[in-house]
Amino acid sequence: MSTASDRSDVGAGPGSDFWVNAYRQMLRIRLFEEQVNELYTRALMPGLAHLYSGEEAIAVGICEALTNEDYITSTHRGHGHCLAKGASPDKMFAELLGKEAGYCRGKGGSMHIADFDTGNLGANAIVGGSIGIATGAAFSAKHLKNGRVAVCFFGEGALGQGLLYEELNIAQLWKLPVIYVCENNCYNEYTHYSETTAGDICARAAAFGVLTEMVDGQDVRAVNAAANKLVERARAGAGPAFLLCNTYRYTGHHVGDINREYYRSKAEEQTWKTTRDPIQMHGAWMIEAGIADAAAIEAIEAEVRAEMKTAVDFAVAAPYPGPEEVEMHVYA
Amino acid sequence: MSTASDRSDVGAGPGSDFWVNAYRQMLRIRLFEEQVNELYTRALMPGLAHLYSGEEAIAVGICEALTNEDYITSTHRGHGHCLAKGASPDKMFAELLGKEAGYCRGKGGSMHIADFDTGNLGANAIVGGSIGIATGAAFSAKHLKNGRVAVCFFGEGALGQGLLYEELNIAQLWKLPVIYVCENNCYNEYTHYSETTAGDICARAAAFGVLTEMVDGQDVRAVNAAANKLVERARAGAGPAFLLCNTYRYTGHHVGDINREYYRSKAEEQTWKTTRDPIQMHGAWMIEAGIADAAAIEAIEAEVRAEMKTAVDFAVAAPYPGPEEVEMHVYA
Amino acid sequence: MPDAIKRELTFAQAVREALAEEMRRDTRVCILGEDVAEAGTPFKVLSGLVEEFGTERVLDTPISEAGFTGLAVGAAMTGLRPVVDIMFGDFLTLTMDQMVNQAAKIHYMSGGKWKVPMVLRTTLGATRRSAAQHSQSLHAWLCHVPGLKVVIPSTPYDAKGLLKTAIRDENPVIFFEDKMMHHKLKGPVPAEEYTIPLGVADIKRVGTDITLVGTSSMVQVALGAADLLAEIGISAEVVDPRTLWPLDEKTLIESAKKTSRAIVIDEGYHRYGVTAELASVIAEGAFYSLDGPVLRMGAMHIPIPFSPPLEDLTVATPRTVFEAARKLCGKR
Amino acid sequence: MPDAIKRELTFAQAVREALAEEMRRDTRVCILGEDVAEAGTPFKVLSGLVEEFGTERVLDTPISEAGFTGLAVGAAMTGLRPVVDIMFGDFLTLTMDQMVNQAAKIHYMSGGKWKVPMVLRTTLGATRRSAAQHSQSLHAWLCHVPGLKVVIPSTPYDAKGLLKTAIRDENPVIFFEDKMMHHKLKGPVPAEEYTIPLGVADIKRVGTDITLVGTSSMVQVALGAADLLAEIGISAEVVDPRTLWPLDEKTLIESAKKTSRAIVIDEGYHRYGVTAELASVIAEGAFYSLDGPVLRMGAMHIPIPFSPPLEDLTVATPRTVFEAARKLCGKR
Ligand SMILES: Cc1ncc(C[n+]2csc(CCOP(=O)(O)OP(=O)(O)O)c2C)c(N)n1
Ligand SMILES: Cc1ncc(C[n+]2csc(CCOP(=O)(O)OP(=O)(O)O)c2C)c(N)n1
Ligand SMILES: [Mg+2]
Ligand SMILES: [Mg+2]
Repeated sequence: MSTASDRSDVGAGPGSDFWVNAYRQMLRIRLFEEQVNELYTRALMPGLAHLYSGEEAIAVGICEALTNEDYITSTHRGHGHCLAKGASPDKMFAELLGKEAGYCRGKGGSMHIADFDTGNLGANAIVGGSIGIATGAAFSAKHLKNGRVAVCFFGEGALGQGLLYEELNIAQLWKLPVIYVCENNCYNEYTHYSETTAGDICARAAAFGVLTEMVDGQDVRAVNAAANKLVERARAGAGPAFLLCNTYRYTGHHVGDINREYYRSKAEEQTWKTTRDPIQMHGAWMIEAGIADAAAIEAIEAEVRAEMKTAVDFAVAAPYPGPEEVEMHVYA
Repeated sequence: MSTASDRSDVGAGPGSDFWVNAYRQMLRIRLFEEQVNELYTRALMPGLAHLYSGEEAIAVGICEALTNEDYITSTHRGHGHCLAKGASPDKMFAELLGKEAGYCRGKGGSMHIADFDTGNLGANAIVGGSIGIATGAAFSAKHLKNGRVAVCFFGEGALGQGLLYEELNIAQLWKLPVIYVCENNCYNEYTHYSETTAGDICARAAAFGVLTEMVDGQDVRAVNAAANKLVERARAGAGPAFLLCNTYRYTGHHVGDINREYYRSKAEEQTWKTTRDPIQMHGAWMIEAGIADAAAIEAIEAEVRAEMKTAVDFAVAAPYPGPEEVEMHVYA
Repeated sequence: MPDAIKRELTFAQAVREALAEEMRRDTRVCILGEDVAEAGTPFKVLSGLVEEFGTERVLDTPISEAGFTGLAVGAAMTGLRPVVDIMFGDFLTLTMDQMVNQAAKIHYMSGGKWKVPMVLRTTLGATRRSAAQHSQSLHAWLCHVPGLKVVIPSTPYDAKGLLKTAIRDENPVIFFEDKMMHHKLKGPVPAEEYTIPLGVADIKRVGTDITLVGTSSMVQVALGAADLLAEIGISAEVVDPRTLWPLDEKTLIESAKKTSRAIVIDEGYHRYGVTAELASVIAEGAFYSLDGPVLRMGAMHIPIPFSPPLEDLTVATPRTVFEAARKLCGKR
Repeated sequence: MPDAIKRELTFAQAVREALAEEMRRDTRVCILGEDVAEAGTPFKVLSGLVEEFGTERVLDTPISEAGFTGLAVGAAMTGLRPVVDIMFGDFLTLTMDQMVNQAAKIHYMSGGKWKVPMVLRTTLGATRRSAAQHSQSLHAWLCHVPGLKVVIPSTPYDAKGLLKTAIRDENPVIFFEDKMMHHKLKGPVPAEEYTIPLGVADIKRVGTDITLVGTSSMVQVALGAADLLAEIGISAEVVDPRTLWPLDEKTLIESAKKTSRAIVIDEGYHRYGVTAELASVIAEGAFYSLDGPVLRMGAMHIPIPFSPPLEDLTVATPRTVFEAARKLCGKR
């Protein structure tokens, strides 16, 4: 999320620091996920994980429009949201490995990382499962008049869950400050979304009277512009919004989903990766706009790589929780 | 529902017999409900019941577009649908009184009347609870290629249930022969629907690509015309439809809901009853169109009153199921 | 309960008073549900609250049980203390994902960081002629889920004291009210503030020959049976666990050890329900003191029939408990 | 099971073969679920079926558990025999209304007129590092609901024979598969057609000193414990109920009467679950033969943690069962 200094120039549109930071944030997510895949491949990570690679512009574009106090809810594919909202990779990796130093003391794992300090109400392994939680956070914000906004991230697969429509209705009736962000990465697991999604996605939200927009989810500036508008509107009390972000998942549904050709072609993947990559595109724009040069970009990458390496090493070395932990935190 | 002879003249639009029958069917529902209220007032009926009075044109207009083999699912306010689909009042009253001669041997009661012989898959006491069932019946029809159509009746309160949207999506994806009939009688229990329903009702269904129409639910001819079109279209394999019928509930949410002024005015009720009554309006039209005269209409009323009286007497006199029944029919 | 309390309240009044007091004490407490405001629920339990606290704190929702329950989870995480009203316990089916996969697990999954201080009030109990979808007692399901607490009061006094504690608890608490007790059961309730801790059983009647463990509605049944047993010289102790989780095992076991015989009576379905757990706890804990097997009396293991003579067979009565107890005590 | 069967199948293969055979035998059988077709489910249990039976009979659904389960209820009522695939048993939460308020009750509520011959296949079991929302064993809930049948096989042989019976049953049947057994457990399965009736327990190992009742995954655990017990001279009998409803009480009770001691082991949460019912049945039925209390070993009563060393503590193992049994038998 943005810091006070980043946002000082919001009036005139974000300044160059802001966009360099956005670049860095996207790269952090990409390289975080690279490490996750590596941990999986090296059999160091228990269970599975769902990588966010390819979708970085959404989490970053949105979260840079939020303050630390704003809330987000996330999904099984949640590492990107978590990082973008301000979490640190060392405690995330520790969580992924089930270590006590993790955000949830190792009890949550990849699909349940939550971070109290950055307003991350948690990843969620139930498709659509967090839509009520985000709406409730917005309800609190309105009730407590604290000016916060809640963002609910979900994949287009969650359009199949009735809960979404129940919450859209309530949020609009009560004018709650919540933004529903649909990340359409074209696939529900191993099935193309067109086989599971009838009609028009935006029309579904608009039918409830909810302000609805669609944006190129690979373009961090476009996402951020839309987010700024919708967030400010929600903060001002004008009610919820729905933002459809079109994007693509670079890798398998989860780590280990390697043989994908029965459900999508390598060519399709290649096209997205080579012509629509959010990080490449943003980097190119920064250079063109004179915000950063190739050397600066390389320096960022080196820094981020080092950061991720340190974070992974920390997590790998960290101890597991002791057996006494198992019965702790069932009740508050 | 219609008989073969009724439908012989469908090509040229329904004939006069058809409309006289429709009148009779509406009146049967009205007078059936009168008796239900009477049974309640006389403390002869266990529990509660939700009267359909005022909404008759919908059940009749729709069911007259169906064959006996077509399916319907119904709601807690289900007497009208049940009668319109062809059930006989004696077994219905018996069911309402918990008697063995009832459609469900007394085990279902008002909110669960089902009639195998007329394709009535059952009333349902869960708001929105039958939307899956109707969709599944349409799935069977398509799978078995038996040309049947399923109609799902529900109140506008069911627009709050996420299940509706899950089923609209599936029905449209799979082009199932199902018609979703939303009876908007303006109230969810004691709350005006505008307080619970954001946005635009028709847009909600249309967003899924489902063909959507709105009709005056007090006008049996308008309902029937719409139903004919949508049913034939579904039968032809063109997929589901959504029909919004605007109507009004004349009495309380349930029998015994007498003091209603805190949620709606007597004037509002009066206006609907005196200016928008489906039976009166249809009767007046029949006279005007020369289909029936006042005497014929009076004769119908006398017949129907007699029918209902006989049916009630039958039910009141009928025995309760014996104690051995209680454990029967848990499993097939 | 202190002796000689003069003031008598109905069960519904006690519930309402608990809510009103807690809402005065803590502005974070708010009520969400269908027809909870002006209508005060169909059971009229909440009448008057909206007048005192306004529609910002007593909110009529759409008919979206999953939706507003999920919203309450998020609201509870972010600073409010919502009390959700699920009209009939049968509709818990629709809230299970939000209660079980979300509310119950969030504290644990987040390693103790997020909390979900919410109450879900709902009903249980048959014999209201409401048929199979409005008569269930599904509390066993919630008891089975770690992370939830389950309160099941049997008197106005307990209801008030336990509800106040539930609202102040930091965890999701399900509060079950027998719908037949709301207006029919009156009892002493002091005007002075008091609370009752969760996890403390109450001996409703002291006895020496047999222990009757009853829950909710079945406490009165057990007391009735105890009266009948007294007539034939059998002294029955009636134990009310009051909360099923946490469970006061010790009091149950001690009583059974003292009397050497026990019957457990609950209104949930007979098999795989609450009676099984309580009977197991006693059978294990008092094994060496028991003179006979611990007997269980749940609701008949069938869907609840509508027909009154059948429905009345499904639930334990003072007479059936008396018969079972007499036999267990070896008396004719 | 006949002796000396040569052919070995994995649990997943046995399930798939049962489905394939029944689909060949009866064209009314069809499969509905997420990614069941080309992907053959994430667990690859259904691989190959869509190739043989086509997408008309093996249907990929949207992520709408309530939606397609409800659809299956209606389809079952109207002539099909759907087999629903709920990927993780944790998602049963979303289907409860359709299974409990609809499927389970329709036959009874309609007085025996409508039937719901459907199967819902789902998974149970922890230790897969899938964390709290993907590791539950919620079968106790379904067992608690009259009108449903619950099958919980422990071997490939049982899985095949019981699934075939379930598909032919006229009632809604829930079929639980331990996800860790799918590919890890192999066992003999004859090539010839066979079925296994519901309601017949199987003695997996004959013994004289103690009865170990195990379900699903816990049968192997019980057998492992029996091996360890044999080493110290304790002869354990391992009883597998195979179906929890109907329940073969007689075999359980007879075994406990014979051995005079019993432990019940199940992977559901410890409290208010399956172990309570089975223990109660035995404690009551074998009361006068028992030398010690019936012990229960469910999953720890906590949300399942992600962290491997913690997760491994939550479920019974051959070693923990061995320790409990040894103590119960009075050995050190
Ligand atoms: C209620 C529920 N149903 C099914 C699943 C299994 N599942 C996990 S991810 C997934 C696909 C989700 O697709 P989408 O929402 O588009 O998110 P993406 O994975 O593409 O980010 C499914 C079906 C689940 N976790 N929860
Ligand atoms: C899932 C569920 N929630 C709540 C109820 C209680 N209830 C019964 S009828 C009703 C209002 C229904 O309104 P609507 O759908 O408009 O039907 P109408 O009564 O107007 O015909 C409610 C809330 C219920 N039966 N089922
Ligand atoms: Mg997707
Ligand atoms: Mg209505």
